[in-house]
Amino acid sequence: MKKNLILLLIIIFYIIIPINFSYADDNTNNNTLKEQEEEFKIQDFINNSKEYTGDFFEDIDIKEMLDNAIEGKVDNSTIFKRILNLLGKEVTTNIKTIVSILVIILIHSILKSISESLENSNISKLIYYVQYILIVTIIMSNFSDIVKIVENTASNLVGFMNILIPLLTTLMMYTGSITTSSIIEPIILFMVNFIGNIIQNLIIPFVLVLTSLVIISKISDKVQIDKLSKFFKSRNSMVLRNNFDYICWNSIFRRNFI
Amino acid sequence: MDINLLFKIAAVGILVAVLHQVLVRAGREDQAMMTTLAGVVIVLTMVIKEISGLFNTVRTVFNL
Amino acid sequence: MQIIRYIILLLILAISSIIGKMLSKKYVRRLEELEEMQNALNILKNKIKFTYEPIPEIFEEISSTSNKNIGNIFKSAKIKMNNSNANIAWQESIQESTNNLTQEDKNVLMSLSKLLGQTDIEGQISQIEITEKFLENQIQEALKEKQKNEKLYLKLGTITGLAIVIMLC
Amino acid sequence: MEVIKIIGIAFAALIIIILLKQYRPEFTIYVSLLTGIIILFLVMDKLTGIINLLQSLANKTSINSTFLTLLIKITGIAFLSEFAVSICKDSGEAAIANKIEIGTKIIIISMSIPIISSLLEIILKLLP
Repeated sequence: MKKNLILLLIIIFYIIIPINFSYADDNTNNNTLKEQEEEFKIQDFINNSKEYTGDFFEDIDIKEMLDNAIEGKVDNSTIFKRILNLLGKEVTTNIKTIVSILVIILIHSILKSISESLENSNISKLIYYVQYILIVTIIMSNFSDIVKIVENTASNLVGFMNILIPLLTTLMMYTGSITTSSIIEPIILFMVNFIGNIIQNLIIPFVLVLTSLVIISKISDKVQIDKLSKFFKSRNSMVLRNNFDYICWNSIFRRNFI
Repeated sequence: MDINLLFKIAAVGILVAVLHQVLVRAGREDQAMMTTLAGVVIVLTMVIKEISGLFNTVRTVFNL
Repeated sequence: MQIIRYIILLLILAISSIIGKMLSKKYVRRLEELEEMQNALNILKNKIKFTYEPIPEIFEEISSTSNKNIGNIFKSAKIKMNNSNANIAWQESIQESTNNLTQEDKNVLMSLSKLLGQTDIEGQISQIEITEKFLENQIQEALKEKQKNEKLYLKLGTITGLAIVIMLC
Repeated sequence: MEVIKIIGIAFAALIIIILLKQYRPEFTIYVSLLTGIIILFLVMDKLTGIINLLQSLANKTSINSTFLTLLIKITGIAFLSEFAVSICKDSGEAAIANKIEIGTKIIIISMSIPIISSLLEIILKLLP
């Protein structure tokens, strides 16, 4: 009976204290913030980020958002709204492509049904080829701009990370976990750069080659390219999976045991 | 442009056949040959008119 | 409108079958005239042998007894005899006559005219018998042709009429 | 309803062909040709309906219409050539049928060259 009483006390005590703690030194916080700001040159970080995120967050100023975040009242509703309609822009383009693909397939099936009825097979086979090529051209045109988008997002990310990491580590340094930051800092930097580069100039071209191979293999079943394309595909996915494991292993393992 | 065209061709065919038979029995082979040829030519012109009609419609339909 | 078309089509059919009938009739009439001519020559022979009448009178009687075409030949021959000799008159009358005899028949008949007025009775009689013999052959040939062609032209007429009708409607 | 008409015509033609076969064999080709034409005429307006549907669908989406018109042209050509080929095969002239087939195939390929070239273009554009 006595033991769980003490337990209860601890829990209550535990809930009360953090609340008043935050209220207590509210005003002293501001000036320390200002000093830190000049010291860590947060300013150039903000300018940099603005350059990247300029077109996405027109109406939200990063700096003002950052100050709010520091004071603790983060109003992320505007961000969500922005993200949503950003998402919307992307989704609408995708939906349009999907719809056009659907229409193509519909037309293709109708024409195929007409041409299939032709008794001699080779003319209908020919028509199938032409229609297949047509569908591929249209889909590929969409695919190529998607790949373009992926490419420059990757490069943006890598650039963005390069800027962010030193800032983060220095902040960690000052908040006391010197050892962890000193050890993690090189690894993370290396990792980010390494993986970013891998993705940019290894995997994306790989994907491109792979897709073209797949197209060509689909054209005529007699051509043996599809085995090759399957091989490429498996290699590709394997590489991506390794990267993913590498990142997870590093971040998780490092944090718990070092 | 309908079934009666079909019957017309059948009728011409049969008539030409009968005519051929009659002429042959009457001993005039050459004239019999001539009438068959004439019959064939007449039917041919009729059918060609129909074929050209078909080709035109198909051309307009598929805007070839 | 439809009825008029059908009437016209029926008309065409009727006309073509009539043409067919006429063509086939031609053969029949040719045979009859040849036989008629044969009788007339027979009468001529008998009259010359027994009655010693001059040829114009005999032609007159024959023309009155025999039927239209043959009669005309003899009548026109008699008239022509007034201003020219019998030979020429006979030939002209045969050529001009409108009848169904073919050219061969006319040639046979014209061979008769050669001796008509010149030789004595026996010569003329033998001449007439020769032409009758020729005429006999003509008749046989005409008979054969009639059998062959008469039905043919009849059918031909109706069938072509039918074909034309079908073609048009 | 339309189907009954087509079947009716086909049967009538069949009977006529059988009838004509012993008298005049060469007329059978005409009759089969003509029935083909009559039946195609019956179906033709349905076909125009389908093609207009396709065209309106294509206009809605962003597909450029040259491809679609090309496709419809190709089906048209195949349609006609198949008509001729089956007639030739029917009358026993397999050689001619083959020639028609080859001819149409070449024409179709020559017409679809722009498509193939555009495909290659896109693939090349894709490759890095």
